Amino acid sequence: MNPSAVIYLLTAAAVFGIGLYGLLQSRQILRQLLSINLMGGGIFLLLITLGGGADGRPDPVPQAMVLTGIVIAVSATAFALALLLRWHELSGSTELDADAIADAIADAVADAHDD
Amino acid sequence: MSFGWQALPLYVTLVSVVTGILVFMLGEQRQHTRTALNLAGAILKLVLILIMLLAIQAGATFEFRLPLLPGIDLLLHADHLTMLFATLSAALWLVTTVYAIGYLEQSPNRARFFGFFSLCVAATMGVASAGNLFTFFIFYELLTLATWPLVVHRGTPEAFAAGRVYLAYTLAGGVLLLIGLVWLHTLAGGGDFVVDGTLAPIAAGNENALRGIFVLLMLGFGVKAALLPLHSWLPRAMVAPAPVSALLHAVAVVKAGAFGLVRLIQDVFGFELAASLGLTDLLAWMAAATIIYGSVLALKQSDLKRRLAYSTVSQVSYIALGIATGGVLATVGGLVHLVHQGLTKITLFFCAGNYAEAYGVHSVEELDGLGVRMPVTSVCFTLGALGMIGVPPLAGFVTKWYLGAGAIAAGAPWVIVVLVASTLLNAAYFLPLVHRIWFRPLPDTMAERADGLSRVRQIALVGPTAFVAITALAAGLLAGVPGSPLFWASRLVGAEAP
Amino acid sequence: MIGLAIDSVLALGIVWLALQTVRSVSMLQAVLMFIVFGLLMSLAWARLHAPDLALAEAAIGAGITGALLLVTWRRLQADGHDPVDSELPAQSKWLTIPTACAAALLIVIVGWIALQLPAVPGTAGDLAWQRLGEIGVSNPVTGVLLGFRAYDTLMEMAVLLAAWLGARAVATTYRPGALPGPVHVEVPLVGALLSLVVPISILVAVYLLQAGGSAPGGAFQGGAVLAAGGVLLFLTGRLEAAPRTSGLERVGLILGIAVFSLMGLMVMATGGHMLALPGAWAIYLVETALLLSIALSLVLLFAAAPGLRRMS
Amino acid sequence: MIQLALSLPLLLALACLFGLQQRLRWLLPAASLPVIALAVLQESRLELDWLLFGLTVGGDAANRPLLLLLGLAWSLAAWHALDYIGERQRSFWFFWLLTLSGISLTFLAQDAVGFYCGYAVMGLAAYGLILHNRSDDARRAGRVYLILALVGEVLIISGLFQLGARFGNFPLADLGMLLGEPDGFGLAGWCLLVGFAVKMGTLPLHIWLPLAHPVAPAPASAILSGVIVKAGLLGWLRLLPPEMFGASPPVLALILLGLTGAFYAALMGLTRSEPKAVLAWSTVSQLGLILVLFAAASVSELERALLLPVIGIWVLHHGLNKAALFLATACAPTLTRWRLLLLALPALSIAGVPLTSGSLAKGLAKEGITQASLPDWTVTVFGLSSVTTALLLWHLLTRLRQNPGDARAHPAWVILTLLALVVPWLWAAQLGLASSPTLASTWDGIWPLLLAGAIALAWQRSGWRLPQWAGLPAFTLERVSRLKAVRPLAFSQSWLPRQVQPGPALLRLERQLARVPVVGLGLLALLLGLGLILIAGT
Amino acid sequence: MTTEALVGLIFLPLLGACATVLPGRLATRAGVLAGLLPLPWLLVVVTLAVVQDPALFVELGGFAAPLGIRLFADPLAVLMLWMVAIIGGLAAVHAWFDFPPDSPAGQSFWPLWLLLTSAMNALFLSADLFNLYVCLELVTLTAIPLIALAGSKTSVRAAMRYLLLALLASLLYLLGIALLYNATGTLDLYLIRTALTAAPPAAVVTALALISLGLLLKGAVFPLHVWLPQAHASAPGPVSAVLSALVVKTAIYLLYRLWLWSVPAGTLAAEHALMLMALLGAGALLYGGVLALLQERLKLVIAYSTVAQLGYLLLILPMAATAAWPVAWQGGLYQLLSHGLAKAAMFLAAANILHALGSDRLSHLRRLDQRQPLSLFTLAVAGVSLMGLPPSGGFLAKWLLLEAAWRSGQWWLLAVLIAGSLLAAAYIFRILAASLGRDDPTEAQPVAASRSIPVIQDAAALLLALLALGTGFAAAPILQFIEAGAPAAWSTP
Repeated sequence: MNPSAVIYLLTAAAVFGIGLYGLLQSRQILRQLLSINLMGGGIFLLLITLGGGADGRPDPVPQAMVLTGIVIAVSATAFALALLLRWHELSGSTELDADAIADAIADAVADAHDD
Repeated sequence: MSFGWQALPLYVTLVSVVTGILVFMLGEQRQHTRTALNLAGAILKLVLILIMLLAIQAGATFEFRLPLLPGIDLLLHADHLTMLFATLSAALWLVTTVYAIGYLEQSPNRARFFGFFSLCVAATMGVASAGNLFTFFIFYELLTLATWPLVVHRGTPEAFAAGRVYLAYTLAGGVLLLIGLVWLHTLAGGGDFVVDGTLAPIAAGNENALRGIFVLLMLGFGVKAALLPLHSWLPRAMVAPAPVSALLHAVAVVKAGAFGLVRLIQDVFGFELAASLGLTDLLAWMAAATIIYGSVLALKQSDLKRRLAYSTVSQVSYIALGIATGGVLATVGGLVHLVHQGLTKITLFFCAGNYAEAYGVHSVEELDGLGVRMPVTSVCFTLGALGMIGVPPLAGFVTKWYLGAGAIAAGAPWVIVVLVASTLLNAAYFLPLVHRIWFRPLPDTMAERADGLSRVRQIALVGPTAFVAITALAAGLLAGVPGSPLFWASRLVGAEAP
Repeated sequence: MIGLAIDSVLALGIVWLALQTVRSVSMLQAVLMFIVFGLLMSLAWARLHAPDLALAEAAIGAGITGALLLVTWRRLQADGHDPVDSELPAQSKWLTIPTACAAALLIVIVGWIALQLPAVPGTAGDLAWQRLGEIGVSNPVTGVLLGFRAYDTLMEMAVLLAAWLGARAVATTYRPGALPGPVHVEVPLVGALLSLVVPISILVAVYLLQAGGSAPGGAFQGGAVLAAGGVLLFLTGRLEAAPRTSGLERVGLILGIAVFSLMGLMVMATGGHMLALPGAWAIYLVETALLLSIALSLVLLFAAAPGLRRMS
Repeated sequence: MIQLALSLPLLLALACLFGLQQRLRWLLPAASLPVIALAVLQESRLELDWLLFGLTVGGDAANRPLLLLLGLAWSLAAWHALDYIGERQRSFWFFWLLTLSGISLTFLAQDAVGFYCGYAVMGLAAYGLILHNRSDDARRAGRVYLILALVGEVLIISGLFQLGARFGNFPLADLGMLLGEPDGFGLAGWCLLVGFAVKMGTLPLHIWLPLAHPVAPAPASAILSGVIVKAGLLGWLRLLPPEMFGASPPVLALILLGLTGAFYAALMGLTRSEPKAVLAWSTVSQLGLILVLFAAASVSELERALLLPVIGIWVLHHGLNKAALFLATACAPTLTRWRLLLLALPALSIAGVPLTSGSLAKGLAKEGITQASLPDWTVTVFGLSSVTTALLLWHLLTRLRQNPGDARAHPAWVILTLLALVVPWLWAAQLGLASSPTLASTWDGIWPLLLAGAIALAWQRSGWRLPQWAGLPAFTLERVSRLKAVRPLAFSQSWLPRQVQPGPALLRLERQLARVPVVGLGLLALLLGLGLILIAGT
Repeated sequence: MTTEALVGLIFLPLLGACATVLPGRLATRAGVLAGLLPLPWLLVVVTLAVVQDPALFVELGGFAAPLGIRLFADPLAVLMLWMVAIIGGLAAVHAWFDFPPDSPAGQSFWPLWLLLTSAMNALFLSADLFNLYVCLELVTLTAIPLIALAGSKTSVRAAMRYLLLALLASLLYLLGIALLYNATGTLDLYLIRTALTAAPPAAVVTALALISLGLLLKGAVFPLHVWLPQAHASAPGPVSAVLSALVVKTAIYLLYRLWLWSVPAGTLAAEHALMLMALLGAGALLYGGVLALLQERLKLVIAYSTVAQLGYLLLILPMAATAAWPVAWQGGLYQLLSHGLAKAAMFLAAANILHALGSDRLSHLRRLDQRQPLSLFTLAVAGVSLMGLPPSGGFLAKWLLLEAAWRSGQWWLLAVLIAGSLLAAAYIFRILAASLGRDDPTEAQPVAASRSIPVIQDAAALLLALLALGTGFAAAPILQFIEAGAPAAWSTP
């Protein structure tokens, strides 16, 4: 077994785990988006590692998949950032889950305004 | 699937549906058009039913079949039992429509009321003409749905509370029914209603399953038929306007339940099978308990409509009792009570409505001396009350005669005890009312009040009341004439016409 | 051995940067760490014999995404404070750390198992190598992207279009006329620099596009490079946000999808298979359209505006 | 004629509903006249297929004397009532005519359903007559009457169910034949016996009678006592064929019951001062004697055939005389000495003074009982009852003088008195039963009277007064009826979900669930779950 | 012809979307019409073809799987496509008035709408796991902006949460695919089945778990439903309709595909996994029902109802290993269909009510029968189907499910089904009761008069409701059609 592959495999796992931790741990939407991108990076790395990249016999299909994935990731990130800006503009906040109970009140107030 | 004239039961059902939809579409304001439409629909329906009646007499068969699921059809047909119920509901629809037009004059939400009213009648017609349990269930549930808006029609918290109870009971009943149906379907497929049922060949080895199915279905129907532990929605539903109480809770809804029980024993299980499984005894005892319990509770009610409602609880179980007792005579008694109780109870409810509308009378105490003020209504009420008690020659007597004699013939003499007790209790809660109406002086407060009903409303309210009262009288008095309810019920069971 | 050492250092760097991205107190620092993380990732791609990915990661993952994140951070900062995590009570760590660890462990285990799998004969990748000739390009990745799995690429363009449409929808619908404030900084020599950089970026893009057939590169990488040029123009104020999307921009945005699908449909209409591009010329044609659309979309996304116009 | 007899009262009753009784006042007494024709005719029969289950009506041996009684007593009472009540009282006339319709049908019916139908209508309509003056006493009496009448009717219908189950709506005349085996009768017989006993005022079901008669208007009392109670007797005769009780002990029990009633009621009557109450007790007493006759007639087919005409004559005699007495009480203030003497006639007749219809009836009865192979003492005691009867009627006459009423004179009672003298004799003659009185029979008629006179004199001298005793618990029944019905086991509805309670907590949970870390936890848990499950399977 | 029709289903809306982006007054209109109108006609062609051949493959680019991507049409896919065409079409009719093509709002709305339509069609037709990932992303990235188009704070917040979780879900899915591809060398949904049997179980198991998890999150299955209620409730009416009726179903659809088509029958203790998912479904049914009962806003009630009703779709899964499978499958699909129609109708009606009354609070709904009779009627008719009361498609679905539960002897399923129906009845009738209430006489001012809304909007909602009702009568042909493509029952190992 290729030692490089092992290294990259572990890296991928670590990056995915860190990303997941960041997503769940952060309150800032921006940081959560960063974390999601990290997770994506981890997955891409795993895909390419498994796809034989480390052996020098690259499988083009995973590469194409990752390329597509990168574009999708940037698209999603770009849209998410736009949405974040909109949220910031509406609420003045950069977080989603500031406080669950306060949320309830905020929602109720917002609903009242919607009416 | 045939849409020719054999599909007449479908069209009869659709007449009410279309009427209902058109009424909805007309909106609140166009009162005269709505009245005309309602009456036209009711009359058309009655005419169609009479045509069917004649055709069936002449040997024609009606059937509309639409496959719904593999092995399950929507089947509308017309047998004698259908006609018994259908004719009753169609005729009373017409009468009640007239009554309701008068009753609801000036009240809000009439379009809604009449729309759902028509839908209820459509559902009732569907129940009547359902050709298998599945179809029956469809219309049975539809009835629940269409009735609920009428129960909560007044829109008061009390009405909604009653509506909630009504739903809780009927939907739970529907669930039981559904489970029973599914079970039956997995066991025996979706058989059509056939006299004496189709289950006998598979009974061997499946006794307990069949018992379970029967109990589920019985409880499911029992909710609407207000069998004992399942009855308490009915008195609460009395917050509805009088025409609703009259047609729906005296005729359509509770009868749908009772009719279901009839179908269950007669056309699904077959009496022989049900009896051999010990199921008819169960039903009979439940019905008996209901009869007594309902009567005892009726005694306690001081609200007129609630007293009538408990009376309904009690009276409807006569049907179940008759069917469950078995034998030709008792079955005829149960079946004919389907009609008799309907006619009598609708009379009483109309009267209660008249009292309420004319003088705001709701409780029993307020009836004092009203016989002088509202003679026709009071006479009708008296006739209804006596009919309920079973005083000959009113319709109730015919029922009791057949039930009592039938019970003896079927070897269930204990039924007599129930009948006797019930008769006494009926008398105990109805006769004081009659007494109050005729033999008590009009209170001073009432004496000063002017006549409570406008001329038009008087005609629209008292007319139908008198009509149903006379019909109820005639149903008893002329029970032996061909075409009478008794005649039909006898034909149904294959007995000699009386 | 050296390779292994490089791999190890690279891996450690990647993990450290990822950690910093998640854990650094300053949001700006986190974003910067993420950009560096992207750069290291592109090195890793190169080490993993995925030069196409290396290019794409550098241009898109690190470049465009980083720029997007930075500009967003800046816009969020408009009220003057840096959104940071440390000021806030932390989310419950005792839930998340085990979750993340478990997930990572899972990947390790399964990846390990997968690495030791016997080679499956006739995988899609093997087939792609074998039948590359049918496509008319020698770069297998481009072959897969525009030949065997062209449909994916087309849908991916739709995703990009959707992202732009979505961004425009949320950004403009409810504040017509309100455009993002100027982000450019006027620095001496910028003009001169730009006059060099932009043509170069165009050149690189064109190169990447044509190289994609046989060597690493292609529409995505080229598009990203071109977009980088556009971003520069925007940052330096040569371009500014416009309240409306111009006709040209509209055409440009859909050009990729439209050309790609119409080409596919045309082939089908003439009796071929749907999306079977008839030869290399068609691939280049489609790639050009894709490149333009990608570049335009990315620049517009960066600008967070419905359209762009020349600074007056 | 039958149609007329049945429909005329009904049509008139309907007319009353519309307030037409004032215009038709001349028809009101005539409503019961057609039945006289039926009584006089030998046999009549009419099938009414269209009514109920198809009814048969007609006159036969059993009901003809009753029909005669009905026609005569009812018409004269109605005539009296026109004066006494007035034609303006719509409700009185309505119930009067409805009762008449009912009893006409009861008497004429030849099948079970028709009989019961008429009986029930009559029973309920009579309630309206009892309640005529709406006083509290009337209400109480009415309630007791109604309860007992209903109990009686459900007993009757229970019995009829049992018969109906076997024979359908059977012709009454054929019942004996249908039953065949006498002991096949069983429970139904007892139900019917007790059910009709209510109307017959048999001990202890008599309690409604002394309550109802004093409160009802005199004409109503007259027909209640004179005619309506006889419907019970007809019920027995129609539905309880001879030998139904198989052995003699039940018959003996009935006789004992009847005799006890006869004496007990007479004694009770002596304690009352209101003339109509005294008369009511007298009726109870007389009905006890009729029970004895019926019991004797139930021994066998033979006795039935023998005693049936006797019972008819007895009924005719008692009904006419009693009606006359009741009507007379309404004219009490106008009772001059001569009129009082005239009034003594029916009283004496009931007491069985020779030459009166009473002596005829009693003579025939004793003869019949003697032949019915009953114990000897039966006849003796039966004869002794004349003593108490005489005492009671003497008491009545004295009370009448002291209790002046407020009504005007009316000839109806006089006519009735005269009819009562003549008609039973004529009827007996027609049947060939009338015989000229012998010495023995005269003595039989006289000695009780003499004995009674002696007792009465002694009593008057002693100045001793009978204690006022309420009698059997008449009012207990009423009290029971007023008890709150058994407290029903009201089903609590509190278990119904009025509002789902755990709502707020759930909403809070939902908020927590929506947090991203919690989602992550959920994901982890599910992942582990799924993974473990799947791995466990490999 | 069939190939063209299949391709057209995806590409017409896609190109329509492109057209709507183009400049020119008519471009948007033309794009919308060209993108949506032909769909039913194409579907007729496809349906006829599928009736002939219940497993229809089209190789894109002429490359056979596993190299290329295939389109696959079977009765299930066709059913879903029809739902897209009908529900999406009627919702589009409704949206035509809220988002006029010429307006800025329309300019934002229609391209996204068409892309969403195209994405769903593509998703239902795709036979490739990775392509499905792209489609899922496209669906997500078009649906979320549509939610945010409502513009309210609530909607943006809901969109944001949805987006974060959806991205997470996509990543899980992608990770699963990465593993699967490596273990099997193919991405084809229908070829992978045989490959999976040979593959090492550990990798396959993890992959399946990850993919399922991603789909459960995207499909808002309890307890991962948290993003759904607010998102669906705060979106514009037609969007809510499509989200609840179709978009969440895409994930469920893929779950079906994965477990019933791709996973080899009876291996890997899969029936236990299916049981777990059914348990989640049961939880959804009960929890969603109770929460729907607790909501104070109409659209939230409907949204929680979606959470609950999705539970039915999972409940059928454990029956795959029983003899009752054919019935269960029919029931599941019929539930899919009737719920989609009914739910879309309810959301459109709720949108009309919101529009007319300015509020969708239940306490503001009183006298609705006077103010918005058609909307109320729609709610009621659709509600009948949701409750599973006859006569409606929902009833037939519930009947089939009950029968299947009974036949398979899964009594707890029976209980859950019943409880779900009763809860549905409770919250539907709660709405109706609120609508029939009368003015509170103690309140100073009566409820405001309602604004009028275009009759076509009412009609679109009503038509959907009637269709939901109508499916109660047209079951025989539909079920017959479905049956041809039913996945084989799993024989118990």
